[in-house]
Amino acid sequence: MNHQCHWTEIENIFMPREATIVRTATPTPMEKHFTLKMADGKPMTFEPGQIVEASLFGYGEIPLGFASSPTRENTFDLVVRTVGRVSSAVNKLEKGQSIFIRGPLGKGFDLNKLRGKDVLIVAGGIGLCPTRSLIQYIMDRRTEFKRFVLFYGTRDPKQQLFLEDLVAWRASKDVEYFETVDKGDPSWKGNVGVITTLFPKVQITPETRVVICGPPVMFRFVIRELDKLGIKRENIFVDLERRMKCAVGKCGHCQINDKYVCVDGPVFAFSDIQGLEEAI
Amino acid sequence: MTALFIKDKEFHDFVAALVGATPVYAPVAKRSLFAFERLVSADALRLDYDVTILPPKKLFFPPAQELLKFTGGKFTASVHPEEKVLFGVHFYDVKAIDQTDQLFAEKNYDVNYMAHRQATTIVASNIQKVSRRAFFGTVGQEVHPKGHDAYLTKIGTGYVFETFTPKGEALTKHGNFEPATDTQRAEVVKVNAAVLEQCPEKLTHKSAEIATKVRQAFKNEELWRECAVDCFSCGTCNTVCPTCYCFDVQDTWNVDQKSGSRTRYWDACLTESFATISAGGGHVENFREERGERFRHRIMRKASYLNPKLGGPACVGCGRCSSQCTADIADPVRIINKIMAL
Amino acid sequence: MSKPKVAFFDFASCEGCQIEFTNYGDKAFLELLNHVDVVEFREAMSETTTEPIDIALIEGSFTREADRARLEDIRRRAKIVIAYGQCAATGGINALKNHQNDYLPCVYGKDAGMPHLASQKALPIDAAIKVDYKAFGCPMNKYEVLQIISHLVHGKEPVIPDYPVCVECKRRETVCRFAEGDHCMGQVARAGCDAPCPAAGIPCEACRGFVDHPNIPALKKVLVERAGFSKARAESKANMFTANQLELKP
Amino acid sequence: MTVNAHIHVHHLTRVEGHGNIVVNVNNGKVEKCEWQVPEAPRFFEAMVRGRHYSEVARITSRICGICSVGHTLASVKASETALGITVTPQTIKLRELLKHAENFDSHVLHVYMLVAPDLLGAPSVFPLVKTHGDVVARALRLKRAAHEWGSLIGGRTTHPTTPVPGGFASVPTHAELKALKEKLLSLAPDLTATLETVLALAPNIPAFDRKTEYIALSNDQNYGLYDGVVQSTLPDGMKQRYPVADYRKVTNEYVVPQSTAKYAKNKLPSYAAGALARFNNNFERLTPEAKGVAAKLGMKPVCGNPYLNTAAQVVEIVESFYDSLRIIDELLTTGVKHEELVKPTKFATGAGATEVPRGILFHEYTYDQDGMCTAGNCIIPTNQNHANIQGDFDKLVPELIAKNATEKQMELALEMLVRAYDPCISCSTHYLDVTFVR
Ligand SMILES: Cc1cc2nc3c(=O)[nH]c(=O)nc-3n(C[C@H](O)[C@H](O)[C@H](O)COP(=O)(O)OP(=O)(O)OC[C@H]3O[C@@H](n4cnc5c(N)ncnc54)[C@H](O)[C@@H]3O)c2cc1C
Ligand code: SF4
Ligand code: SF4
Ligand code: SF4
Repeated sequence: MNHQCHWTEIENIFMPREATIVRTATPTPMEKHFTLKMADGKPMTFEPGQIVEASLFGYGEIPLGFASSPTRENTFDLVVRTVGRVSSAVNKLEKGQSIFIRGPLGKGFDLNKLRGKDVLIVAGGIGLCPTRSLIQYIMDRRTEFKRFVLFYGTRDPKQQLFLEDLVAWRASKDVEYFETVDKGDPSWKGNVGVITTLFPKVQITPETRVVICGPPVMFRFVIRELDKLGIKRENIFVDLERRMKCAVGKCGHCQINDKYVCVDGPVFAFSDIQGLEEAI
Repeated sequence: MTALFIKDKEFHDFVAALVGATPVYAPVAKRSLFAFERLVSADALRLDYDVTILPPKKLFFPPAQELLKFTGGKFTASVHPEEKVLFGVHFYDVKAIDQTDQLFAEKNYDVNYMAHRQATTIVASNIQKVSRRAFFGTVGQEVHPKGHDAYLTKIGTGYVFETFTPKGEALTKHGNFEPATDTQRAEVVKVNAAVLEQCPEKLTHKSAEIATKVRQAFKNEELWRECAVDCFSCGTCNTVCPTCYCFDVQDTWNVDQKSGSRTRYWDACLTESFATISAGGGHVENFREERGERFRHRIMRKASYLNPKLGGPACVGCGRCSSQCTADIADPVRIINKIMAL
Repeated sequence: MSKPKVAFFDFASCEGCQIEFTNYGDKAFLELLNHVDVVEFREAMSETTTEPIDIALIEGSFTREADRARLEDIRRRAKIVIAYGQCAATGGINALKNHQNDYLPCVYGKDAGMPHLASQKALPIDAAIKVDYKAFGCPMNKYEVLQIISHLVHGKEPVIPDYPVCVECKRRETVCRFAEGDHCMGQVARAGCDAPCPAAGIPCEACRGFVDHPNIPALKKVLVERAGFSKARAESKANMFTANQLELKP
Repeated sequence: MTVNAHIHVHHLTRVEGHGNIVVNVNNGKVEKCEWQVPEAPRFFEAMVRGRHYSEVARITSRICGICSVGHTLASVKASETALGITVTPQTIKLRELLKHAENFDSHVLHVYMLVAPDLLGAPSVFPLVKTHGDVVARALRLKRAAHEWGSLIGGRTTHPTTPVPGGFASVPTHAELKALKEKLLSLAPDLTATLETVLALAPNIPAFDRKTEYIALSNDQNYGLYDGVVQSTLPDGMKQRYPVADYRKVTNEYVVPQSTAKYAKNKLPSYAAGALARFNNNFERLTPEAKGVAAKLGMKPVCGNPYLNTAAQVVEIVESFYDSLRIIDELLTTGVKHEELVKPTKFATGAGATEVPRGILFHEYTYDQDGMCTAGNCIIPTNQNHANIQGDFDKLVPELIAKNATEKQMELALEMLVRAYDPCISCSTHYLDVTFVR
């Protein structure tokens, strides 16, 4: 065999660690926002855009993106949408209970490529969760970045996540925040229309670094806008979602052509995947 | 490394001694076919097998492998490897094991596989009978098997037993071996080379050319759709493949409804919902919805995607998928030769 | 769910699925009783109930309009309805008669005209009432049903396979029926049974019905080309336990 | 004397399938006294037409999930007769072993789960979990063991997989048979305990006697569960044998206006099939162990109390246990090997019979030159018992009236009587469905 180490010397990648829920919030009827702390007291060290496998014994394990920045101390956030077996069970949990975590896993945003540059983040729907991690990071280390523009679109106003954050961002000078909904309601005073309708509202330079995270259909339209703006493909970063079972590059479910979303991503430079027929 | 010889008559005793000393898994008859099973007596050993139904991967990566046990919020890993000898593996299966060794060890090291693998001593054996769909003679010739601890070759009146590792060497104490003569060693080389010519199926091109051209055929939707018209999405071509290792993970409770386990099961990328995700609100998205798309993914993975990493194709030419696909459409040789002829 | 109330009901069937419940053995069965209350089970108990039920397990096909009211009553009282066994899930073997129009005279001869013999098509339970989950199989796999109940006790959606029997056949390393010169329908049959039939040396007859999208034309082709069936036999083969499903999927 | 009694048991519980009991007594006069069968008809004989001979037993097995081993074997035997197949001695031994497993399995179920609650005054086995936990655990243990035993030979116990025309699709290994023997031997204490339980409850079995005819398979070698010719025993011990092919002459199915089910009769107006019928026919060929148990239970042929069918089942549990140990020993000496299936030598009509827990079972099929079935007929034991149950009702109800039984007592006595027959009504091959107007 061509590998030297003995299995007993290596940590078992399938063994989770216990994390305790220190706070919960329910931003929408479909989502629950958890703030967690590792039960052993050790901090969780990760990069924005990385993921965890979160599990409840008997229910199963699911991939989730970090929804907070590593710059915030000792705790980390996850936001879970009620979808199926595991997510429904997780969303019944309350403060004091445990979630079992493996991670951090995967490749997050390459911050070195964003530092010192203008940054545009385009987040659609639940795609705000993994990008919130990056948003918080940029806000916390604001001086490391140049201009910071954020687009956020949801289906309707009720789908909006992180309402407190939104209030803060609307008021903040640190971020140029634009939001839209596909369909408004009587209380909605803001922009109505798909996320690409926000582009004319602001001047985006060709040197801007762009991060996209949202449903698959959104990608295609946003990329078309960015092409028009002359933004290079290697400066566009996308956060992809695929079925996942192990999130450590073994189970095969998340493969896009020859890439594994869980270890090669979930964040990819668009230039690295544009040749992959199965990517977008 | 040593090369030893053992006479036919004494070979039986050697196997019997081995079986008495340690668990031995080896090819045995299973109805009209063969399977690697725990050897209960030397008489059951069938080194004249052509190919087994399942590859030996099942010993390191079983069809259902428990990852952990839990009781409430307490949990323990379920890694309990058994020291054993895997006896009589053909070289194409050793090549496949080399691949899974690499893939399970790289990046995130998978102890669930590696523990079983490291507890195993592999004795390869020459191919006495070539299976009717084999094409190991023309696939990935640039890659050579390396994971075995010893190699057994049947010649004339006995067997030559070559050892490559201390684990392989250790087995020789169970038998009445004598040093192999130069003639016998030459015979080994001849026997093992000859078998490569006997494959009933042959690829027309070298792996590197194949990797490029097959990859280029990705967008030939018509080709893939046609190839897969009769596909049942049954995943047999995956599950019987020695280089496939996709899995699903499921949690279940025991009857006490408190304790239970997390288990991984062989999965197959040809099955319909392999790449399906739930998007909430009852919506699902299947990233490979068409039979042709799933069919294509397997061929791409075998012939092209992994080549840079493995130094050759992720196919070893055992012919298991060819012979076990009930629709008889899975044969990589036919598909690849067809693409190469386009 | 805190100790759910479970009730068993039966319609046109062989009652073999009920019998499977008695085969768990003392430890497993008595342990199960610590987690569910069995409140009605005609074949095994005289007690009945009109109270609400958490989980109703219904066996057997819906074959007589007269049974509709009973089914509706069960639906009204039950939070979750599981159609278990193939008769209940798809109509199962009973549906074989659906495409014959002379089954009455065949069985009853000169008495066939008697009005009370009128029996409609054999239909699955969900032809009469909404069914939440189906436990396929003829008989159902008792361990799968145990898992379904276990999941529901925890409020978790049961996991029911959509891949074919071949997957499980391979996991067991069974010699494929086709390799023995026989035929099989495992390629289109829904897994979950652990493929006992090919393992025993006989073809899978798809007693659990089809996967969601069975490739029936390919099946017929393989039956003719590899198993040497006549076209007619290949046609009839595909509808032994699946007569109802075949009608829906020509 | 009971003056008035109105009993209407709708869908009698703790029997397989659906049956009703309707009794009206007005001013001491029996106006109605009926055993009805409202089971939904399922038309198996129609469904086997156009099916290949390899599929027929898999379809007819589904007639009844409780005796599916018996249905499979009767079906396979009928097909083998029709196809001119003679199976090997190994096949016969394995089938006998499988038959024993089914008999043991079904009798344990019936005695413990369906009858015992009556004798213990409980509505079902579930309350017994608290009051008689050890008895319930023992029952489940025995049931599970029988399930494993049957599954080893038959692949499964509900709709077995391995018995096919021409032999067995697969056979157990030597090691598996050895393990089965160990398993069976480990059951001996449970068997002793079963007998003790039954002996303790025996006084609760009602006394009743009616002279009737008993029909069962019989042969000169063994107790005849798997194979034999048809034999009749009359109350005076007179016996007569008929070939299986002549089953229609024995069963003489006929329709009666007041009943839902077809009736059967041979020499007397009705006959009984089942454990008691076998006991009365084949007592001499019981193993010594089973004979010993019969003596303990005070049973001798010809026994005319239908309630004692349950006791006869206990005798058969012991019979199946010891005869199986003997068969396993034989198989362990001769060795078991995979045998090719015997191929058909002709395509014609043939009948086959086997004993299922509830009595003698007949199947008959006709095949065309392509091996496709063109006609089928199945006569199940419960069918053959209906007339006899009705006959018992007709005698018992006036006796109960004379004893001044209350409506409740009368209802229980009738329910227990039906349950003693262990009717398997779900074997609904020939039932008519009539709504009764009171
Ligand atoms: C990289 C990545 C990051 C994600 N981040 C978040 C997040 O921050 N918040 C959030 O709410 N959701 C996130 N998801 C989606 C989330 O993983 C799914 O909603 C979840 O797996 C559904 O599982 P379930 O058991 O509830 O549903 P079921 O429908 O019961 O799913 C069964 C199984 O299928 C797989 N599966 C199903 N849907 C998905 C899916 N969409 N993605 C991956 N696997 C799936 C899982 O293995 C799951 O256990 C992310 C997914 C990926 C791949
Ligand atoms: S190619 Fe053949 S073996 Fe593979 S999934 Fe399709 S039918 Fe099954
Ligand atoms: S025996 Fe049937 S189920 Fe098994 S692999 Fe072959 S075709 Fe599939
Ligand atoms: S293998 Fe086929 S016939 Fe047998 S139990 Fe499974 S689905 Fe039913």
